[in-house]
Amino acid sequence: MTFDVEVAGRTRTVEVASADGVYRVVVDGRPRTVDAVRAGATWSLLVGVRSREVSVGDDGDGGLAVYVDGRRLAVRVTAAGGARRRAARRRSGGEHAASAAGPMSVGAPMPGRVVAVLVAVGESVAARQGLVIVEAMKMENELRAPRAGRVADVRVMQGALVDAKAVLVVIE
Amino acid sequence: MTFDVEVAGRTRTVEVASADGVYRVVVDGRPRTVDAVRAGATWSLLVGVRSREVSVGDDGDGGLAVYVDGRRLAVRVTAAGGARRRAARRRSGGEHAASAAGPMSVGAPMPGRVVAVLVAVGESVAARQGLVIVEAMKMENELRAPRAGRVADVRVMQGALVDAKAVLVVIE
Amino acid sequence: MGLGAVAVYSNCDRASRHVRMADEAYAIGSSAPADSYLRIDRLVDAALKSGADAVHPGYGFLAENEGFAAACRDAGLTFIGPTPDAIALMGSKTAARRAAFQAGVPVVPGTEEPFGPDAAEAAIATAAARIGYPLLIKAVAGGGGKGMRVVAAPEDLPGAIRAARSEAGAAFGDPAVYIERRLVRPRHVEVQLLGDLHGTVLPFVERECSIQRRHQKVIEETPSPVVSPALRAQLTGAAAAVARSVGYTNAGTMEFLLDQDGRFYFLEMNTRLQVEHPITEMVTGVDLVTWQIRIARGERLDLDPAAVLTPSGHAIECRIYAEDPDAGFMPSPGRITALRPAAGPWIRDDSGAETGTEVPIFYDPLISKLSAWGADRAQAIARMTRALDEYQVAGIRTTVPFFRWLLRQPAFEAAACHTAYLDELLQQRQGEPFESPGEDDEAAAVVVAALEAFEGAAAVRLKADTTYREGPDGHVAYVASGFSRTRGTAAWKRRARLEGLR
Amino acid sequence: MGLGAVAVYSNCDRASRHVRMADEAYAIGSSAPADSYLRIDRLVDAALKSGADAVHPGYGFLAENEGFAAACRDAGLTFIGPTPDAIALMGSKTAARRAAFQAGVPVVPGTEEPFGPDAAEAAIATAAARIGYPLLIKAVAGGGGKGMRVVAAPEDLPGAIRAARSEAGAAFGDPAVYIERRLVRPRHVEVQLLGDLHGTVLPFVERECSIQRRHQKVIEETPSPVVSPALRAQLTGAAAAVARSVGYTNAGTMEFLLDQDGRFYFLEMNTRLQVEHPITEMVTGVDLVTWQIRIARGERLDLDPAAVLTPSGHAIECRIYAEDPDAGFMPSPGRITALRPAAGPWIRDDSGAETGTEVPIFYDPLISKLSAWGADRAQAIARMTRALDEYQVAGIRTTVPFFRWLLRQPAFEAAACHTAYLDELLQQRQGEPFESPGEDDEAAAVVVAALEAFEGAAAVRLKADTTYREGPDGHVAYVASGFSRTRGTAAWKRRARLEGLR
Repeated sequence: MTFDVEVAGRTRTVEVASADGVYRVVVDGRPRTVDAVRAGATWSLLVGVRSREVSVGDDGDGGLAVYVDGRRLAVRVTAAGGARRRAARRRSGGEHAASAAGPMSVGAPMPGRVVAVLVAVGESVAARQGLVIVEAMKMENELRAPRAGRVADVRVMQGALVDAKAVLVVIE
Repeated sequence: MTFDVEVAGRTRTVEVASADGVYRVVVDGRPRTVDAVRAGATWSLLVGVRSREVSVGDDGDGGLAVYVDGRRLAVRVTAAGGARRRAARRRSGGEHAASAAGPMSVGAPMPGRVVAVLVAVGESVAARQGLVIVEAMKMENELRAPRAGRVADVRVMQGALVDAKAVLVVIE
Repeated sequence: MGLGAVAVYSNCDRASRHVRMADEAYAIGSSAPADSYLRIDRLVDAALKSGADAVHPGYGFLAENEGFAAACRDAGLTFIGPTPDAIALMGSKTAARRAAFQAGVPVVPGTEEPFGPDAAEAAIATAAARIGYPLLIKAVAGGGGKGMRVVAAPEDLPGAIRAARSEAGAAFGDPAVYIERRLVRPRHVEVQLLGDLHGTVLPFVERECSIQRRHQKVIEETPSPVVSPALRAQLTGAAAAVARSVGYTNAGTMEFLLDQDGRFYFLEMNTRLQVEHPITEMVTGVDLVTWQIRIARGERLDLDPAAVLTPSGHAIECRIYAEDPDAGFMPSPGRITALRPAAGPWIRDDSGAETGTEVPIFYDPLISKLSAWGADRAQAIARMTRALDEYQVAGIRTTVPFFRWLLRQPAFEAAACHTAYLDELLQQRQGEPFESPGEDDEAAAVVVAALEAFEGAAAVRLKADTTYREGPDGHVAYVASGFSRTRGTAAWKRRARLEGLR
Repeated sequence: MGLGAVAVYSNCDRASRHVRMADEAYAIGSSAPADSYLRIDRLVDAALKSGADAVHPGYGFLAENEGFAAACRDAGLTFIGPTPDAIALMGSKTAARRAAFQAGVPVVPGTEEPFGPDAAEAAIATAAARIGYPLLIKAVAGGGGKGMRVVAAPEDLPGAIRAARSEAGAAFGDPAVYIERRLVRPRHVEVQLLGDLHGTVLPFVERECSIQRRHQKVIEETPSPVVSPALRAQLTGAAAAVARSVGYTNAGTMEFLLDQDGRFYFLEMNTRLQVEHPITEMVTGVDLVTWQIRIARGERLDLDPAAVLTPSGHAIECRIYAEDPDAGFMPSPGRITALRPAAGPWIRDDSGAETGTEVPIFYDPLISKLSAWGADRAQAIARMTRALDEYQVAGIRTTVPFFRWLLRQPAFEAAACHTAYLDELLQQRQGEPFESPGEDDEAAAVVVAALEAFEGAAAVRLKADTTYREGPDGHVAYVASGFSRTRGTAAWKRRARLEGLR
């Protein structure tokens, strides 16, 4: 079976097969000898005589938290071709982030409660001016305008609970 | 859904339904109020205000190891009616253990290596006479005759690796 | 001690460990603290219903609230902590400063009276000008860096006052604040105390808590690397003198600032057990919580005073938070999908987090207090480093990578830190990631992630090739979700994966 | 210490924790010890290939084999342990007895010379008659109760000799045995020692190891509840005298029997680190393994002699075995399907077992050494009791329920034990189960087992109602098996269950 594996901004194509409990792995066309066994809840990898312990956890949102000897890496595995399709869609402009000239959304960086809304629709704002204060885990975090502009939309009210990435204010 | 749940030699019929995240449980026809939530890898049960922590692990062979506030119970869950069918088969004589008069198998109590076979086919043995020595985990364990009789069959040789419950010697 | 335990819980804590470990548990309201953990009436009610003899207030929420202590007393419950009067006196930062001053202990220059919610802005500005900038605004009822702001110049004063009050009101139910001079690069050193009901007050070897981020302790250690036995005698003597002067009982901590010339100033008192108590327990062998209960029962504090001032080795605690250090320490609430905590010789992990735990948005994001002991500081640091390398979490981000980085900093190794050290250091590095795995690590991660995907898909293929049915004995092939699971993936996700991989 | 680590492994240990934690790992053969862990040639070869400087022999297999120590030395590797000569001398039980005798330390009456594989039965019988029954047969190279038998009467002698030799040969590669008188209800008390290369020998506070099952220690504690400071001085002085008389270096333990009148007799020496070293580390704060390495490097033992003889508090260790206590302690190898180890303040768990670990049939079934520290014995027992209550294992049976029972026995609480105490007690109870859950526990187990089954089936139903496909971004709904898993069941088992439940 073939997978696209994305780590640190780079995608590799990985082919895996197994026979008699031994894995054959081909990474970007190059075969690799892999002595890998599942060890309880982790994997033991021997690369030559070098021993690595690797564990994999679900990081939500389809991402994986992979720990290699304790160092954390964010990894994404998709069916072969998936990464290419995603990149193509990114190029065609389907992503959230807009260009610097267009309208700009200010989103909640984490789930929390809106303590105060500091601006109203139509108001002009300076770059780094406070827009909304969100409280999470007893700390208040002020969300600021990414650039100067006019408030086109305010989508929350004081006291509201918001999810991570929810759009709170739009600046144009 | 209805299950047969066997614990400490007694089988109860348990009906479970859920609505809006609340469980309705009926045990042997008696409805019970159960405040149960999954808590990470365990369950938290509140019976009135009494708090119990219950965890369930696979004990192999279809059995479960259920820990209730740290006390271990062996539990078996089957589809409703399963326990009855099993009991019926037991009555009809499908089980391993034979009557005291018939031939009697001496099995390995655990996986291990046969260190010595102390009897041969046809030999007469006294009750509690040593038949086979099995070594596991560096300790030797002598398996003895459950009663006096004649060795009808010896199914292992010295040096053999045996599984738990494998029949080693038959006495008649 | 053979005592039964009764827990209380808010809605989002129904499944939490303290509920499961207790003998009985009582629901006290919804998740927002104001509707549950800050509701004195409901807490007392639950205690009375359960027939409990005594109430331990923990170290958050109402642990320093004299109203709660008084309500327990009035209901005939033993409050495991100081008297309401002592909490009122020493819990008010301004009153505590007066008490220290009267006991002959130096205090940091600052306002003598708190500013309530109605205090005029002009009056505050006048007091601030007298004390001088830079200064600190602090919540009278505060603790843990909440309700605290540094003000560098007069024009920032009103905004900072507003923010500090709002935080203090939300966190402690009291928006009163006061102002204090900001010393130059001081260390934060504190003295744990126990006092019994018979007049004995015992100070313990000091803790060093100078490593702070935004006024919140992140690493504590004991003993302080810069406190000599002579200074320890002075410092702990001063702490005990203040406690004796107010008839203090049960556990508490006197916090001091230590300036670069070795002079110390009383800062404030925490009239409760502190988050960092494990390290004191590690170097003295004294179980502080057990002693809190014994003292509340009226037992005599018969510990050897010299022994609890003489540390056996060195201990360090890292406060592990559900925060993303690579995103400016943004809170990272959510579900912990996998957790491997640290363990091993001379490691202690005080934690309520497990695989499956939902870290809520309502409370402080502390998920573990990881402590390490060593015969000396270097050994304690080495053990902590090893333990942090073992600590693995998926589903949320934590400050573990930050601690791995911090323990390698030369200034930390040399113990050359002050209370602003960490904030300055963090500002310098401008958001550079705390961890940079190498090429080899990437290659290993790629291979294992692919193996996991392959294994998952293989299990689904296996299914497709096989027929299953109920066994002849009615036995159903069954694997419970288990209290700790190695393999296996939710069926529908597997199925989806298979279809995706086709 | 910042050292790299190289592991060796037999086939069945490929996935074990020591391999994963090491920097490098070398395969040394198949699972039977004789083909791997007892192969000196392969061990030395692996060490040389890896470029290692030193070899730590652990505490099993070849840890007390002078041939291995010599092979390391001859290959230019530092052996982290005593010299080959010291191992040969003190590892031979008969030679060690002579050394003790010559150092003026009393020894248990017994044969002066070992009986090799060719010794005549008649000669053994004569020696046995001279010493008197009941007596003990012991392996000259033995340890851990292996190769040991009690003989009550002359007619049982030949069988017991045969069994002891066979076990000793399999376990230690040396079938030689000797005979010793059996004292009446003695205690087993032992003294940990460290010796450096510069002539310093330090004895540590004694350990009490009287709780034994079939001559194998099951609980150890320190200090001994019956050893006074005066007796401690005599006992540790005697141990150090023997060690000095033979120029002993690195770690070792002198074992003594203590009779009912407070007289002690040298029993034997273990020329290695012992299984129970954690409790000594807990009450002294000394890391014995680190010191073994420092000594091997030539460093001077600069610990305070008085401090290591003065226990700080009390520590207890329970050896948790993969054995079924309710089936006569029958070994219980197999796969650990779920494990929740004990943790918490003042608890130490030295274990290689995890969820998913396969406990093999080839080696000793010790899966965890659980240790607890307390300010006094009662507190240590209370903490151990709590830790045992937390320890949960599925898939195999363990001795945890047995320890929970044993810690409640009045004789244990009163510390009124001798080496035969436990065997006598176990005989009295005639296989009664060690744990009897109540009606309430059964009811709770029934409900939760049914909920688990329901939840599993519900997940399958959910699948049947839903259509899944690859997302538009090529993302596949994916959950890895994870390093610790909460929910989810292998797809094919779920499917089987659904079909079974229909």
